[in-house]
Amino acid sequence: MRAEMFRGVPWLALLVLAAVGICAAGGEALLPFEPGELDLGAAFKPPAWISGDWASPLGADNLGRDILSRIMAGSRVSVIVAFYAILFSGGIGAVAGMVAGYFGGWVDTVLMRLIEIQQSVPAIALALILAAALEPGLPTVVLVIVLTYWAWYARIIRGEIMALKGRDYIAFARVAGVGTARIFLRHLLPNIFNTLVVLATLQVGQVILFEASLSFLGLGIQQPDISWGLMLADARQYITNAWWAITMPGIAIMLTCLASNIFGDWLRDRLDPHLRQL
Amino acid sequence: MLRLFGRRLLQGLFSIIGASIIIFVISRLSGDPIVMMLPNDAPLSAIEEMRRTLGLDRPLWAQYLIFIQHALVGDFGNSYRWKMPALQLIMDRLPATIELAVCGLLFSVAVAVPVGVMSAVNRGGWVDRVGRVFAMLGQAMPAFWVGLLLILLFAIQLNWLPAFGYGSASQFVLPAISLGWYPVAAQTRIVRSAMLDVLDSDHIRLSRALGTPERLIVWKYALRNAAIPLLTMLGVYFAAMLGGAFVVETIFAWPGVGRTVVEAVFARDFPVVQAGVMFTSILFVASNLLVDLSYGLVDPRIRDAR
Amino acid sequence: MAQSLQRIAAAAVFSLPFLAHAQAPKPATGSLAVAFGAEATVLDPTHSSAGVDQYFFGQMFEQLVRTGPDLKRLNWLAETWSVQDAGGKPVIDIHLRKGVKFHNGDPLTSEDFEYAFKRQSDKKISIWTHLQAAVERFEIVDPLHFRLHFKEGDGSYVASDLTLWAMPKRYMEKVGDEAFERAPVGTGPWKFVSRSVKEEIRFEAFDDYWNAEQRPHVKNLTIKVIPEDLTRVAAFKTGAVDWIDAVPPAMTEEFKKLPGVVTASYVAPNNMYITMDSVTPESKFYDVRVRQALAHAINVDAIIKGVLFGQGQRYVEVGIGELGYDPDLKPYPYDPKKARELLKAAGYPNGFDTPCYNLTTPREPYQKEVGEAYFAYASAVGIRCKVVGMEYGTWISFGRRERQGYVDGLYSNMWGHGLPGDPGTPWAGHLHSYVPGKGWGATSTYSDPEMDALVEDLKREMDIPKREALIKKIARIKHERVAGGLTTYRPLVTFAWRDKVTFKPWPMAFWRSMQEIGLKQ
Amino acid sequence: MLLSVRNLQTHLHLRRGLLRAVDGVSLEVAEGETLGLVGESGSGKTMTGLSLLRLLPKGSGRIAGGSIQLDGQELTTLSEAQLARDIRGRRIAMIMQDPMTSLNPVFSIGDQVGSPLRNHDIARGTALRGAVVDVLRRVRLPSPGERLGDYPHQFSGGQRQRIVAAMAIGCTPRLLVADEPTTALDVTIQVQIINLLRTIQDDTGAGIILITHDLGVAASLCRRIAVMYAGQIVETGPVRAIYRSPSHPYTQALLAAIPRLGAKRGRLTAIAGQPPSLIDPPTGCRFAARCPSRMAKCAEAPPVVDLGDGHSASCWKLAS
Repeated sequence: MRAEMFRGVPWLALLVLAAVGICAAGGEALLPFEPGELDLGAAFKPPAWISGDWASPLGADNLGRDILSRIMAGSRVSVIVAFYAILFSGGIGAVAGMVAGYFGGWVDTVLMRLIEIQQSVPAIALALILAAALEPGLPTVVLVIVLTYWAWYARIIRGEIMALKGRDYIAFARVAGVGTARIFLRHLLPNIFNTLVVLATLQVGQVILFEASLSFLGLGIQQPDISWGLMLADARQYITNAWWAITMPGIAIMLTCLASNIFGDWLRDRLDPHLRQL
Repeated sequence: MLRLFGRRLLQGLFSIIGASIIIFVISRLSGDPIVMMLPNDAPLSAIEEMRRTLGLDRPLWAQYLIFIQHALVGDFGNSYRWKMPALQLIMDRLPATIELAVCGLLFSVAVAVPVGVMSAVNRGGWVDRVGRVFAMLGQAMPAFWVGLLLILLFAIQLNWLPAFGYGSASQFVLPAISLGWYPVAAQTRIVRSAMLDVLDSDHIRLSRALGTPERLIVWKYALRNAAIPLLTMLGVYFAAMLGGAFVVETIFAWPGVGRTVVEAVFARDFPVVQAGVMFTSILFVASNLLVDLSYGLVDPRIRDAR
Repeated sequence: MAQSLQRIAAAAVFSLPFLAHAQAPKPATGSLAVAFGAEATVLDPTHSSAGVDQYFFGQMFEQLVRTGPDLKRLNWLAETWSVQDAGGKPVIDIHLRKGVKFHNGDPLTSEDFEYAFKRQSDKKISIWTHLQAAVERFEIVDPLHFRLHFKEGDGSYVASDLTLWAMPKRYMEKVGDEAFERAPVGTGPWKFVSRSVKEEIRFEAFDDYWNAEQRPHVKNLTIKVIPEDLTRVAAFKTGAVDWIDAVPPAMTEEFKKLPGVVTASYVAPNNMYITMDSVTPESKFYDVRVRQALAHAINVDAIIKGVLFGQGQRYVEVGIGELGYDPDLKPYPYDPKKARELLKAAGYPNGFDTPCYNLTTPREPYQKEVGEAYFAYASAVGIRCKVVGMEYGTWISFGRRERQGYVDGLYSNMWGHGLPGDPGTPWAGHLHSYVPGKGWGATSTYSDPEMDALVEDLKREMDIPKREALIKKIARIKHERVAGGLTTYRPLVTFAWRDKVTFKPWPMAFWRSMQEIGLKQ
Repeated sequence: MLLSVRNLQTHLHLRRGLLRAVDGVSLEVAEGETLGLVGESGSGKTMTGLSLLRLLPKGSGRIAGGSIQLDGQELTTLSEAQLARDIRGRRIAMIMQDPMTSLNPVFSIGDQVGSPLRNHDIARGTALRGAVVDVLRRVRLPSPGERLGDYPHQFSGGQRQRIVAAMAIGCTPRLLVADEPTTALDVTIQVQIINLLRTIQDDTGAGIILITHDLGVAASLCRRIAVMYAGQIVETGPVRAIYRSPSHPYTQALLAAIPRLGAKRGRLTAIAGQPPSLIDPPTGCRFAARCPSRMAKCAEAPPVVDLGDGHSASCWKLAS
């Protein structure tokens, strides 16, 4: 049974995700260098395998800052953004979807209209107008993602709940006078848990890319916070001088997104095959 | 069909009104909208005039009515920077953005359909493998990064394709790839799973039993069925393309709405931001409507529904 | 380079008056495409709100006087002009050049300048009306002769090339402002053909241009707008355009080595400095020693070399070429030890923590990184920066006293001006104390009655040599007290063009003037 | 003989192991004759029908042995391309179980009925339309000329089965394999379809293999019946013989399970127990586990016992 459960686990993807997690959790202690530390003498030091040294294996950027340290530090922002964005969008979406799916009627109608409205404002447009109204930065990035993605969760969870509601044991529980809160917690939530996990995993990559896009436009993470998207956006000025400055954070993004997508796909096939269209 | 269309149209209108409320509310979030809407060096007269036209002395709902009243006749105010109606600025740039989004979408579909079909037909074949890696990469890279690398490779190193500009077909190539790569993975998955379903269906088995050549079975009889789930999602993907265009336009110096709005955000040119966001939403809703209508072209069952 | 430019400019000054109709110029032929990194928004100079607008209108419109390639002032549409005294009030007396035509064929007359003056004084049209505030009356003597009567002295009027643009009164009254924006008509060397926002603007050489000597030698000019550095570079390298501005500093070395490519670097008239609150007594920077410590702490030369790839020019209060430039005024040397001592003397033996605000929207190349470097150097001596990033919208409010009071800590700032430049107006904004509603000290972080008096004197002074002396005097005091911020560098902007192109940079539009561009025969 | 199948072995290579779906089936169909292939689901009757056209699950299915001859031509050795060109839809055609799913929902019936005609070069271009109308008329579809552009969802279940039949008979095949053609239909429609198959046979003289679990349907249409159980034919013979004197205990059980008139329809699962797994089938009689008259000998493979008049069954009971 155990062996069955772990069959086909994408170990490589899990390894990448674990590495990102450790970098993010480990904080300053793990970093070879202080990520903001300037060393103009070491500007554009190439990666170790070209002509650099193993002190900065991935080389240094235009201000001589160690790229590896910055990538590791940047993982923290990516993880924080992903964590809060997923927590809130998933939480809000799940509750809204459950309520709408369970109660139906006007509650459902209102929610569906809200979802439609939400989905008629493209995420990037929402980000632009929010950035114009509020100050750009990490909280704004999270807010934009939450506002964009809650509807995604809500729509899918609602469908699941509507299917569940028809099942006998839920109907029985209702007839037997089990309290609504209890039905939600004991019967509905466990049943949509798999779906939530799959959606959350698949969202990680999207969040990271979205953060990168916003940072590129100057509407995302603001200095002195370090994020992968910001590193890319900054390093593009030196793309012909120091390809590693723009390539390395890009690869970090790519690996993390690939890993979370592959892991998410695997989870979906394992836990919730009917979500395959996502 | 007509009733369905009518209902969708009504829903779309509702969404647009909702979107306008969102935009309006956010634009009032930061307290005094004047601070946000006008550049810092705006003359006093402009501030007073804006206060008056926005009705800032009135309650919020009345302000919204004023906003919507102006919006209905296409008056989003004048761009402070460009000294022309914000609406005109946006409308002039809309076609370029739509073209870019459509090209991005075409690229993604042009890749996703063959890869999805081939990987459903020969699971584990080289097309399946290469195609899937290609698709997954697109989903894991920021579009602007892809754009920069493409310029570096195909324009600067190889000099095969132009790095910028808007007009000729070759100028569409790099932006369309940067933009359209991202959704390839999801689209491939949709096509692949739909194809697997269809290829396992009775009517395909019957077709095969009656000696229909495999080529026709896959690319004609199965594909048209498998295209339906992809088609239903095209509206969503088109919207994603519009969003992506905001980023890609900057890289490729594309004369579209995205760049205009992004710059307007930084210049605090709020009429342009409002008009731009509003029109992106309208475009989004309209594209979904169009997609809804187009099901009928492929799926005759929808054509006769209700 | 500088020498040859000077020679040509000198020749131009003497020969101009005779050349206007001396010979019929050969009509230009051929086409040229160039790329700019930034785009002007409006085409009517009166509507201009930012320096970047000159990029386009500067090719089509002209002023009474103009700065030549050698940064010397030339009489341009004004054949002669002088500041006179009329009963204690100054008057500028101007004679227009004969035979100047607008692109539509109308001759240039005094009425056109009166019209321009009215529009530039109209708050509904222009945001620069304060520049005309000192002018009391516009007097037309005859079609080629007019006078500007001033209420009081206004040094900046002279410093900014007499401010007025030649606008075609008859044409504008006929078509209206909006149509004019879409089809502008000026006296300049380039005639408007078409424009697509965010894409390009097309010009045609004006055959009847009055200046037969200094004029374009190509018929059609297209300016493409390509903001992304790599894309602009790619456009040049792939041959889509033959001239680009703002070669990214990181690539200038590479460009200089490209065969068949000419590059030239010029100072961009944008003066970078670091501001600190020296008004509030509680501010750490109220003490001059702390400000001096900062000045000793930052190694500007290393930043220019390391961060900017040498694409910057250090300056002290007044840049090279600017009015009042003083070669004897030397920057504070980089001396961290001295900096620590000064801090200790000011009562901070262990240094202190301070917020440091960095502009993250790159108005100039690598500005964000330069800011990071400033603050890293400051931290090293004990002015420990807690860096806060700000995008442009936030940053610009930050500097405005009427919007935001004095802000604790350091932040990077800049002022821009025309070329060659005159610090009078910027100093009125950031060196003079803040006086609400009077226009003084709108972005000031400094307050000192002695300095206020000097800056006010400078504002009124219209005589150039006297201005120069006054500027030098103020600069010395400003430097000594690190007043109104610590001046650091002026960015260099590099242009590149293929050697089949002939190009002589004129300072208008920050060296992007296409006054003399052409194709080699 | 039109069709002659000898010792057919069809294997499915599944992850759980090798499944012998058809294990040594032999049968014959004469011109104009209808053979009923009867058995419960999983007995291998459908797989037998698919084996004739080699329409086995891709990758896993394979004909492992035996021979299939149509008009004396061996089919098992033909290439996939030859099969598609000359056999499938041309000389052997199939009618599938569910008319609701057997038609492609997004193509017009004109296209679908015309498809085999086009593919087998029966009619092309302008003649195609006429040929399609003609075929549809032969299956008694009302006003076929006006409905060529209509889509499957616009037709009733019975009409759709007629359309499916039209697709099958368009190229006047020699053999029709009808797999449960009536199961999904109402009783009255069933009768119509059965009549239709009869008419088609009268018109074209084609042989028919009718695959069904319903002995009643088989009785009304067939002259001979073969009863399948667990991948093998357990009894074969003329309809009358089988009905009057079913010899194999399984056939007997089947007949006992046929509902009498007015009684509720029952499924064949009325027989106690489950059929054996075909991945690792018992070596002896496969029905033994469920057989009421099981004996010790049943642990060995039973012999085929000829009962005369073309009637035979494999059972130790008959051999003794």
